[in-house]
Formats: sequence, structure tokens, C-alpha cells
Amino acid sequence: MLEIDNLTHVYGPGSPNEHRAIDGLKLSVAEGELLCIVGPSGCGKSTLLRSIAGLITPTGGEIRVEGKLVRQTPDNLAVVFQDYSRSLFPWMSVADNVALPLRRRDMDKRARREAAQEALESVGLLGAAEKYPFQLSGGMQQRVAIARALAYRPTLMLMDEPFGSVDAQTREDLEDLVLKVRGHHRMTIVLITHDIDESVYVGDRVVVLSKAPSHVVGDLRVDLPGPRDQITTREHPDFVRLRAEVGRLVRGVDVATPA
Amino acid sequence: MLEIDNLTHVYGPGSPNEHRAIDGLKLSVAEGELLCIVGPSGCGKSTLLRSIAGLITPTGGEIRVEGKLVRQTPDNLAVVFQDYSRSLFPWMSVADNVALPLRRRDMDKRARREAAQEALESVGLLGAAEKYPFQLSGGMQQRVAIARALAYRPTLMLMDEPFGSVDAQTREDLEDLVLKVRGHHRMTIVLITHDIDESVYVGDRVVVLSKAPSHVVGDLRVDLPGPRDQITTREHPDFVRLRAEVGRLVRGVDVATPA
Amino acid sequence: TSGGGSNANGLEKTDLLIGQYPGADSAPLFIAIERGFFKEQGLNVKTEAIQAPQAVLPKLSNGSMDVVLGSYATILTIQSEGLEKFKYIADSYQGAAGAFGIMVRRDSPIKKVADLKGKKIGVNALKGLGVLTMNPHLKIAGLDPTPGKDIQYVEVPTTNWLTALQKGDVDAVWMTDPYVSEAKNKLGATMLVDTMSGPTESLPITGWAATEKWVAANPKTMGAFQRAMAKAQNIAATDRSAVTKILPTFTKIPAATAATINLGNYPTTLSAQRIQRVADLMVEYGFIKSKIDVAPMIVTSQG
Amino acid sequence: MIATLVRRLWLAPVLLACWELLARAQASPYLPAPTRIASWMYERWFSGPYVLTEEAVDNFVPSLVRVVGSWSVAVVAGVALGVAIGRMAWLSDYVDPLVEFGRAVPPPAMLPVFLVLFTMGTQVQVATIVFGVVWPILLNSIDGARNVDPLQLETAAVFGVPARLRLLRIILPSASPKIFAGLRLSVSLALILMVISELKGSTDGIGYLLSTASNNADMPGLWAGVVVLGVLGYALNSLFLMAERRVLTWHRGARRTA
Amino acid sequence: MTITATLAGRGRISPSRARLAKYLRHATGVAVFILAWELAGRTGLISWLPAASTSLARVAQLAADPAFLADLASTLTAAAVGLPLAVLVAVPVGLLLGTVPVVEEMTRAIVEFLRPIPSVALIPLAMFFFQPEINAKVALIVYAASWPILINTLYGVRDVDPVATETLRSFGFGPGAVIWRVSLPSAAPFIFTGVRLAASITLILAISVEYVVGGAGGIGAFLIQASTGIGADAMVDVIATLVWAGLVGLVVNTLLLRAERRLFRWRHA
Ligand SMILES: Nc1ncnc2c1ncn2[C@@H]1O[C@H](COP(=O)(O)OP(=O)(O)OP(=O)(O)O)[C@@H](O)[C@H]1O
Ligand SMILES: Nc1ncnc2c1ncn2[C@@H]1O[C@H](COP(=O)(O)OP(=O)(O)OP(=O)(O)O)[C@@H](O)[C@H]1O
Ligand SMILES: [Mg+2]
Ligand SMILES: [Mg+2]
Repeated sequence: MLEIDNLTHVYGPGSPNEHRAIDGLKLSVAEGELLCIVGPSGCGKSTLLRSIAGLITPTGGEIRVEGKLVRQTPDNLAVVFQDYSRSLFPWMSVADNVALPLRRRDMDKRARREAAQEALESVGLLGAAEKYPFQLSGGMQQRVAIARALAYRPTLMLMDEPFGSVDAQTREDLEDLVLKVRGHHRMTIVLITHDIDESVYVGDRVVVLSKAPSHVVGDLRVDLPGPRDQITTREHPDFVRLRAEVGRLVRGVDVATPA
Repeated sequence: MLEIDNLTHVYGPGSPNEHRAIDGLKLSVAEGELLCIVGPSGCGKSTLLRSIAGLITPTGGEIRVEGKLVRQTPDNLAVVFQDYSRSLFPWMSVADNVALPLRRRDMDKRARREAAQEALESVGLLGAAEKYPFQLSGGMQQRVAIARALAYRPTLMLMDEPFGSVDAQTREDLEDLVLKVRGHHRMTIVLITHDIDESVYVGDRVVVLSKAPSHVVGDLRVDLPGPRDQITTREHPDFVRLRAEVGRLVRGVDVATPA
Repeated sequence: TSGGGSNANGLEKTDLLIGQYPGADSAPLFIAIERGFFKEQGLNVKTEAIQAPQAVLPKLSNGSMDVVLGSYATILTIQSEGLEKFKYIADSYQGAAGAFGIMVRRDSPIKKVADLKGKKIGVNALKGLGVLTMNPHLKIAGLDPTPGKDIQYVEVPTTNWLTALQKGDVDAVWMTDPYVSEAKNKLGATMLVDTMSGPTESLPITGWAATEKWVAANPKTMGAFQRAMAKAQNIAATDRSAVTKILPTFTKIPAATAATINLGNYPTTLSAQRIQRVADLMVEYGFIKSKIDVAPMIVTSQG
Repeated sequence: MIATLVRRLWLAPVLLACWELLARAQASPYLPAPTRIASWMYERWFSGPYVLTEEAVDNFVPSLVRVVGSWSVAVVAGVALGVAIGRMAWLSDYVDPLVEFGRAVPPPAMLPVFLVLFTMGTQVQVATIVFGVVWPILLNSIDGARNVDPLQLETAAVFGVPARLRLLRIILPSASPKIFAGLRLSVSLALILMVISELKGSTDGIGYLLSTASNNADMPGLWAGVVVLGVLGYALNSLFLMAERRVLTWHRGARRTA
Repeated sequence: MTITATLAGRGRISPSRARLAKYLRHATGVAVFILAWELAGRTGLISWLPAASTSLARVAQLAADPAFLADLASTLTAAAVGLPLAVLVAVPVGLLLGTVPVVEEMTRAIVEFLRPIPSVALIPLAMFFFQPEINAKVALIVYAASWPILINTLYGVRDVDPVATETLRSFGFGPGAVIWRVSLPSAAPFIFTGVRLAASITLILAISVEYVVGGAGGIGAFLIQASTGIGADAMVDVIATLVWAGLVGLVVNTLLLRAERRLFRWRHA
């Protein structure tokens, strides 16, 4: 589904402010897989995501989505941006924000409206459909961004810290929502998170990135038995072990690479 | 230090979109205390914070800081906004962003510069001082906002999910940094977080808010022995008990108040 | 403008658009309209207020305007630049004593023409009748009238003639009546020199012009126009009150002022000889580069 | 470098060529060919001892002084007033109708009034240019100052940033992209008004030359003036864009399209 | 400080009273101006300046003068035709130049060459090539009124938040959709400022053309007539006509502002 080969990105190449964000990163994601990416702040996760989405042209290496080289944004892709509040359109109501991308689908106005309502309901925001983004709290805005991506039913979904601004309870609900949707519609999902527990709970695989210039320092398959459940899964000894392992990798990175 | 009495805030009163965010909230924070606030997404935490900072005039009730009724922004107050990326000034370098508020203090240019450098160093961003905000990752921007508040040395610091966008390791470092700074400079801190562990680890007290219209549903004193330490404190039985209790309160709220 | 309509006299066109500057010069036109002289000739005349013929030149060239009232100086300038070829089809206005002159303030140190050396004089147009008629007088007084030498000409809108003079923005203003009388009465200004005297006595001022193309295409219409105008011109020339009565109807000159206005003359025939004086003066003072023979530009009444 | 120049200037020769062809085909005196205009310009203005002839120096220099001086006055007045009105709702309530009224009054027709209010010459010219030029600066400054991101202002308020700094370091920079749009409009507008201010009551300047050419029915002369204006406008605008690039580097970065 | 004050103000005072206070301030501002004008005229502080009362009386008279009203209508017609045309021309071009920097760079020289050319100087050309006269007038109006819209569109588009653009692009929308759905709405308020600037320019230009060419009526032709008066009388007429131009501009602007407030409600966050 997604192959990243020897990806390198340098910001402002040649300028005195040159910054090598990603260096020779290799990664491949199978269809229907949910890959979690963790790594220290500023290591290049968002840069990686933007490259996959075709929003920046990496200075080196190749990215292929469904075998096709990414030059522009691949089809059927959705992104939940880290900067969710700026990615909502302030001139549209919440419902319109969610419904807008559906114009690319073969849907009439009513169908779009219904799909938007459904997605909003699934993130617990049905009541806010007619409000404008500025009338929502931070966490609610973030959920609108998630709803927009979900309603779109992409085949590849990129999520950049999508649950960073919501409370613990909602976060768990949203994690389960993503798992459910993935199961139903066979999406491939790449999810960036800082929460190690979350990465293990949600992911089929967890990839740990190093400090910038980032590359892959750990790649763990998460084989947990049965459907995930917030209580039993988190108590499972495999979960505890994996979580400790990811934690070690993340920390290890920090110790190994001096500032 | 901070007294909130019967605070009520209604958005768009009288309009069809009227929304009662806070309802009769009572709270007081002692000098030098670090109060954590947890509550479901959209319950009114940010609204509360803005009211304390004098940025919105609540529709009812009173807020006093150091005995004085809040009408405008109280002196010596700093805020780390939830929407950190928009609260940075894109036309100033990172160092200038941090140094700007210091012009209020009796500091010459060099002293301001040094204070800014020091604050940036403490959040691990010394190398980014001359960059512009848009050249930073989300987590780095959030740390700049924290550095700006820290450098200002306020007597009352309000933080709205200040560690939401950084990785686990950095988050722990920042938690300890806040604890250290609080100890050195006797700040009073009100910190909003969604991480229940964090609220217990960092707070002297944890206040749990209900769903909107929000009021206080739980107010726990955190009496953990000795200085906090990321490993030993989190293993302490009291910590585990408190954390469970806060968790119960947060969840309980959800069950008690139907959507 | 298209012809059309009932056309008893075999006119090429019956609807005419006439450009005119609202002032005493065009009084006969309005007398002709008021008394139905054009109707008699089967003409349907519409007028348009203009500031100067240059501005409507494109309209004359492309045929959307038929006849224009223009100062001889302006029309001859255009002619000599080759922008358009004009014919004069009727005379309109001619200088007379007392109505045109250089005005100075009551307390002005300028007592004689020679005192104007190094001074600023306000005029309505830099290459207009004012400058043309002042130059010979300046020359007689021993001054070099070439712009920038002894005299500075400054363009001042007529609205500001009196204010500019009084405020001292300029040292003198070349005026026409009724401004001359107004300046005398209101400001106590005096006329330094009458520019329609001596070498410039009775100089032709304005006339009716049409393009060569138009004249060639519309000989009958032109004849009709000339006949109507001639009748009106006769009235203006003989009955002063007809002019002073019509003035307030198409200008903002109040009736009381109009009654006492100093007027120029309304010649009843087109004379190449008279107009040649203007052309010669223009060559002499560098308004145009080469000598123009005016006679071929004159089209007198046909049929 | 060369590629940039080609990219920036290629259109000029192409249009000139089209104009030349059109002019020859039309043979209308109103549209003289560029070559004819160029030779006129060379003869009258650029064949002097130091390139420029006396006529050129005597008229171009005063015009430039007028336009730059008056523009500066308009910028200071427009930005100061605009930011004040944009930030202070009550002030905007007091002056809004007057501003909107003044904006719609045609500056060329205001000339007689200015001739009454001010002394003919420099005073009237400065008044005409400033009056004509100030509106886009004012309106865009109001717009920019009014729409500063509220969160940025809240940040400033919270940190007790003093009023003076708030103006200089937050409101002005945040409004600067809009202000600069207004300034850019005003640069070329200033040239236009310079001409208008020199049509009457003036004894020198490019507008004076245009007025003479028009009086003389001298079409190549008129076009020569127009060409000089265009070239001047291009030059002034290039200077302006250079300054803008310096001031707004942050903006280009922050608004990059990656 | 100002910000907290206005925020607080919004919360407490009822909307209708706030509106009344606003109109009162409008009236006060206008009254102070008229008073200053009256004093300047009456005391002879500025000689030849007709006092406000005299001028305003004439303004009122003109309202009942059919000749003037016909002229006014003719000017307004030209302006009303010209403004939408200018918007139709300038907004798409501005969007194009704003979103494709290469095109902007390639056309900059010619744009910057054309902008400072006074429309007044182009009148003969327009008169010759466009007939009848109303077309020439409209062509000149479109020419002059397009610039502020164009420049404001250009700068507005450049000020669009890139995160918003990227969001739409990431959903696979093409450049056209990005322009239509993000650049345009996001820049719209600023484009609208350009339109408001252009609106007064259309009026100014219509009047200027009429004034220079004379011609088939219009406020400009009325001004030519007015300037045949003498001294203070002419001044009163000129000023009264100018006041009318200003009043018309004021009304047009108020209408545009109303529309703006409707269109961009989301902006009052
Ligand atoms: N400007 C506004 N106009 C109308 N309603 C608003 C406005 N701002 C916030 N609200 C509403 O008030 C409620 C509380 O918002 P607030 O931002 O205080 O929540 P919060 O507790 O900070 O949530 P989160 O944890 O998601 O940030 C929300 O339901 C929101 O929709
Ligand atoms: N436009 C830019 N210009 C220059 N440098 C940039 C730019 N964008 C990002 N960077 C740099 O690239 C590095 C990686 O940024 P990126 O946003 O990918 O980090 P991240 O892994 O998403 O971090 P976080 O978890 O904090 O969001 C950072 O060091 C940042 O400073
Ligand atoms: Mg990131
Ligand atoms: Mg919040």
C-alpha cells in the first residue's frame, strides 16, 4: 500500500538555516494496516506525513502509494492535521466543514449532509453541526477534523496526533472509533502519537523514529489476542511488555543521540 | 490568591445559539499552589481560564486575584494558550517571541536576551532561538509558548493543556521543569490537562469539572511524600490511589450526566 | 448621429450634436434654438457643454459630434498639428474693448505693463486666446513673452480667477467679462491693459468648426446650419438685450450680472482676412510652427 | 539571473511590437507608434549634454520631489489614522461617515476648493496628492488593524505588553500585509495625482508637460508623458517591492506554499 | 486594554442601545465637521470659502432640480455598470496572479507600467475606440477601478493560511477547487475592501470623464456648467456638487458594508 524508500528531507537546503529533518527513512505499510509512529518532538513526523500526502516534495528518496510514485496528493487520502484549528475553514459551519470533501465523491447534497451528520455523531458532536469552528472548544475542533476525515472514507488515512486535545474518556472512545472504522472499511491508517500506550493499543505495528535527522530505530509488530478492549487489552501481559519496549526505544533514542 | 465565586458564563446570551458553558462554579486557589483542572472536552475549562485572565467578562459571578476583582488582565499573569501556534507571533523570531513580554519588566536588552535564552534552554530549544515559529514543529512551538510564560516569571500562571503536543520523554521533563520553577519562584499555577496521571503527579490539588454547564464535581488534595520523581512518585501507592480516584470522578461524571 | 425623420429639404442629416463652451460666445446658438431657427431649417439640434475642442476631438473625428464651437487659436493649433482637418462654417465671437484684459489687485505695485517682468499671470489655458492677445502688449512694453523668460503663465480655472487674484497666488489674471466687472466691483481690481486694443483690436475669438470630412458629406445640412446661425447672429449683433437675456439660461451667470456684462461683437460674416490675423499672431509667438493660410479653411454659405 | 530578467521583462517587447503593428495598421493620430514616441522623447528629453535635456530636468525633478514628498505625508497620515480607527471602535464611529464621504469626492474636481483653501503651488499640489492617495492606505490600514488575530491580542494583553509595544510589535506587523497592499496601490495613484495637481496652477512638472501637449494637440508629446509615467511607476514600484520584501520576509515564510 | 474593554462592552450593553450610541457618534462627528466648516466660512478665516449653511442649502436645492437629478442618474448608471465589470475582470486575474507566482512575475512589468497611467490621459484614446460615449466611459471606469480590486485580491490570496490550503489539497481537490473554496472565501473580506475602494473610484472616474469631455450629461457636465458662475457663487455650486458626490459615495459604501456584514458573519469571532 505505502512504500517509503530512502526518504530524505532537508528544509532550506543551502541556506544558513539548513535543517535535515529526515535522513534515509525506509518504511512500508501493508494494506489495511494501522501503523503508529512515535518519536521525539521535532524529529520529523509531521514532515514525513506531509511528504506522504504529497504536500511537500522531499529532497530525496521515493514514496509510493499503491505502487504509484507520489507527486501530487494521492487519491482517496485523508489527513488529520496536527494544527487542527487552522485546518478548519472558519467561514463554514461545522457540518459544512465535514461535508466539503465529500463533494469529491459521487454524492448528492442530501447524502453528503447525512454522511456528515453521521460522522459528527460518531465523534459526539451532533449538537454542534450548525456552529462555526470558533464557537467550539479546542477538543471539539479536533474532533471535527477527525469527523471530516472519517466521513470521507479514504483508503489511506494520515493522522497527526489526532487525540492530543481531548479528555481521557473521549480519547478512548475515539481510539475505539478508529479501530471500528478501520475494520469496517479496510482503511490503511498511519497515526502519529506521543502516547506510547495509545500506540500499542491502537496499532498493528509501532514504528519508533530517532531524533532529527530521523530514521527508523524500532519497528514492532503488535500481536494482541482478540478484539481490542480498553480494559482487558491494556491489562494483557503482551500489552504491558510491548509498551515497555516502545518506551525503552523512545528513551534509548534520547540517550543515544546527544543534543 | 485566586477566588472564584459562583462563576457563570453563557455564550451568546439571548441568541438561539445560547450556550451555558459554566454554571455557578466555586473555587479558590492558595498562593503557591499548583492546581490541576481536569474535565471532559468542551466542558468550559478554557472558558474558565480566559475569565481568570480577564479576556472575557463572565456573565455572572466574581473572580478575585490577590483580593482584587478581575476586570482587566491582572498584573503578573501569564497564560500558555491551548492554541499555542496561533498565540506565537509569526513575524518575530523564537527568541523575540519569548523576550517580548519581558519589556514590561525592568530589564535592559541584554538581560531580556539572557532570560529568553535561559527559558529556551530549559525547554530544550536553545538551538531554535533564531528561527521563526513556522520553522518549528508543533511540539516545539508549544514549548516556545511555555518558555515565554516561564521567562516572564509571573505570580500566577495559567496553562491550558501545555504538554499536549510533546513526546512522553519531553513531557516528563517539562512537568519536572514546571515543578522546579514553581518551587524556586513561588508561582501559583493553574494547569488544565487531560492526562489524569499528569494531574496527580504535578498537582497539589486536582479539581474535576463536570460536563457543560460545568461546576466542580471533585476536589482532591494530593499529598504525596517527598519531592516528586517520575519513577518513584508514580509507583507510590498514594499516587495510584489518587489517580484511580480522579479517573473515577472523571468517568463518573460522564455516566451521571446524560448527553 | 443618424439623419432620418422627415426631411423636406433633402438634408443629409437632421439630428445634430453641437459642442459648445457655455459663455457669451455661444449666445447666438441658444438664441437660434430658443427662437426655432433650426426647426425652420429642418434641423434637430442637441448641445453638449465642453471645456475645449481637444477633449471632443475623437468624437468629431469618429462622427459622433457634428459641429463644435472653438477658439480660433485652438482650432488652428489642432489643424497645424495635423490631428484633424477643420473647416470654419460660421463666425461667432469677436473681441471688443473692455471685455478682455489683464487684471491686477487694487494695491498692486504693478502699475504698467513693464512692471509684469518676472511676475506670474493666471490664464485659462497656456496656449489660449489670453496668452495670444497678451503677448503683443508685453512685447510693446519691452518684455520677452516667451514662457519662462520674463513672464510665467499659470493655468487657473475660471472658478478661481477672483480668488487667486485676491489671495495673491498670482500677480495678475487675464480675465474676460463678467469676471472683469466682478473683479472691479468686488475686489476693486483694475485693468492693467485691455487686450482687445491696439495690435489685437477686434481679434476674432471663436467660430463654428466642423471636420473637412463632415463638410464634404453634409453640404446641405451645413447650409441649413449656417442659415439658422446667421439669423441668430444678426439678432445678437443688433440686439444686446437678446444676448443678456439668454445668457442666464445656459450659464450660471446671474441675470443681474448678465444685464451689465461687457460683450464682444457678433460678426455676421466669415472673413478669411480677419482670421488670418490670428494665424499670423500664432506663428509670430510660436503657437504653431509654420504659417497657415486660412482662406481654404473657410466655407461660406452654399445653397 | 538572466532567466529572471527574461521572465520579468519578456512581455514588454512583445506588447511594444503589437502596439507598433496596431499603430501602423490603424494610422490614427491618437495612437502614434512607439518608434515615433521614442524619437520624440529622445529629441525633447534625452538628447541633452548629460542625457537629459534642460526641459526634462526642469520638469521631471520637481515632479519627483512632489510625488515622493506628498506620498510620504499620505503614508504617515494614512497609516497612523487607519490603525487608530481600526483599533478604536469609538473613534471609527465618530469619523466613519466623514471618511466614506471624503473618499467619494473626486480629487480633480476638488481643485477649485483646494485653490481656495491653500496657496497655489506646492501647498495645493501636496493637498491634491495627499487627498487623492490617502484613501487606499487608510482603508487597508483600518482593515488590517481591525482584523488582527484576537488570540494574538489576547496574548499581548495577558503578558501586559505595554500599549506602545502592542502597537509597534503586534498590531503593525500583523496588519502590515494589508497595509502594504494599500501602499502599493497608493504609489501609482500618487503619480496619477501628481499629474492632476500639475495640470492647473503649475509652471513645471510632468503634468504641466502633459497639459501643454494636450493644449498643443501634440499626440506624440502626450504619449511621451504617458510613457514616462509608466516607466516612473514601474521604477517606484520596484523600489517599493524591494522594501516590502524586506519588511515582510516573515510573511512569505509563514505563508509559504510548500 | 482596548480589547478587554470592547469585549466587555459586547457582553453588557444591549444591541439596540449600542446601535443608537453608534449613530449618535456618527452624528456628532458630522456635526463637528459642519460646525468647523461653518465657522471657517463665516469668520472669513478662509476667504472665499462658502459657509456650510450656504453650501448645504444649495445641496438641498439640487435635490429638487430635475436637470441635476438627470445628471446624477447618468453618472450613477455608468458607475453601476462599471463596478461589476471591474470585479469580474480583476478578481479572477488577482486570484490567478496570487496563486501562480510565475505568472505574477511575468506580468508584473506591464501591470506596474499601466497602473500609474492616469485614466484622464487615456480619455482621447478611449473616446476614439469606444462608441458610443457611454462605452468609453465604462471602459475607463473598468480600467481604473480594477487596480484596487486586483491588488487587494493578490495580497489577500497571499495571506491565506497554508494549513487551510493544504487541508483541501490533501483531500485531493485540484488547484481550481482550492482557489474557489479556500483562497477566495479566505481572501474575500480583503477583496471586499478593494471593491469598496473601487466603488468610489468608479464614481470619481465617471465624474472626471464627464468633466473633461463634457458630453451627454452627468455630474461632471454639471460641474462645467457650475464653473461658469462667478466667484463665490461658482464655488457654492462646485462644493454642492462635490457634496453630492460624497453623499452618493457614502450611501454606496453603506450598502456595500451591509452586504459585507452579511457575507462574512464568521469573521466576527
Ligand atoms: N466564542 C464562543 N461562542 C459560542 N460558544 C463557545 C465559544 N467558545 C466556546 N464555546 C462553547 O463553550 C463550551 C466550552 O468551551 P471551552 O473552550 O471552555 O471548553 P474546554 O473545556 O476548554 O474544552 P477542550 O478541553 O475541548 O478544550 C463549548 O461547548 C464551546 O462550544
Ligand atoms: N518550514 C520549515 N522550515 C524549516 N524547518 C522546518 C520547517 N518545518 C519543520 N522544520 C523543522 O523540521 C523538523 C521536523 O519538524 P516536524 O514538524 O516534522 O516535527 P514533528 O516530528 O512533527 O514534531 P512534533 O511532534 O513536535 O510535532 C523540526 O526540527 C523543525 O524545526
Ligand atoms: Mg508534528
Ligand atoms: Mg479548551
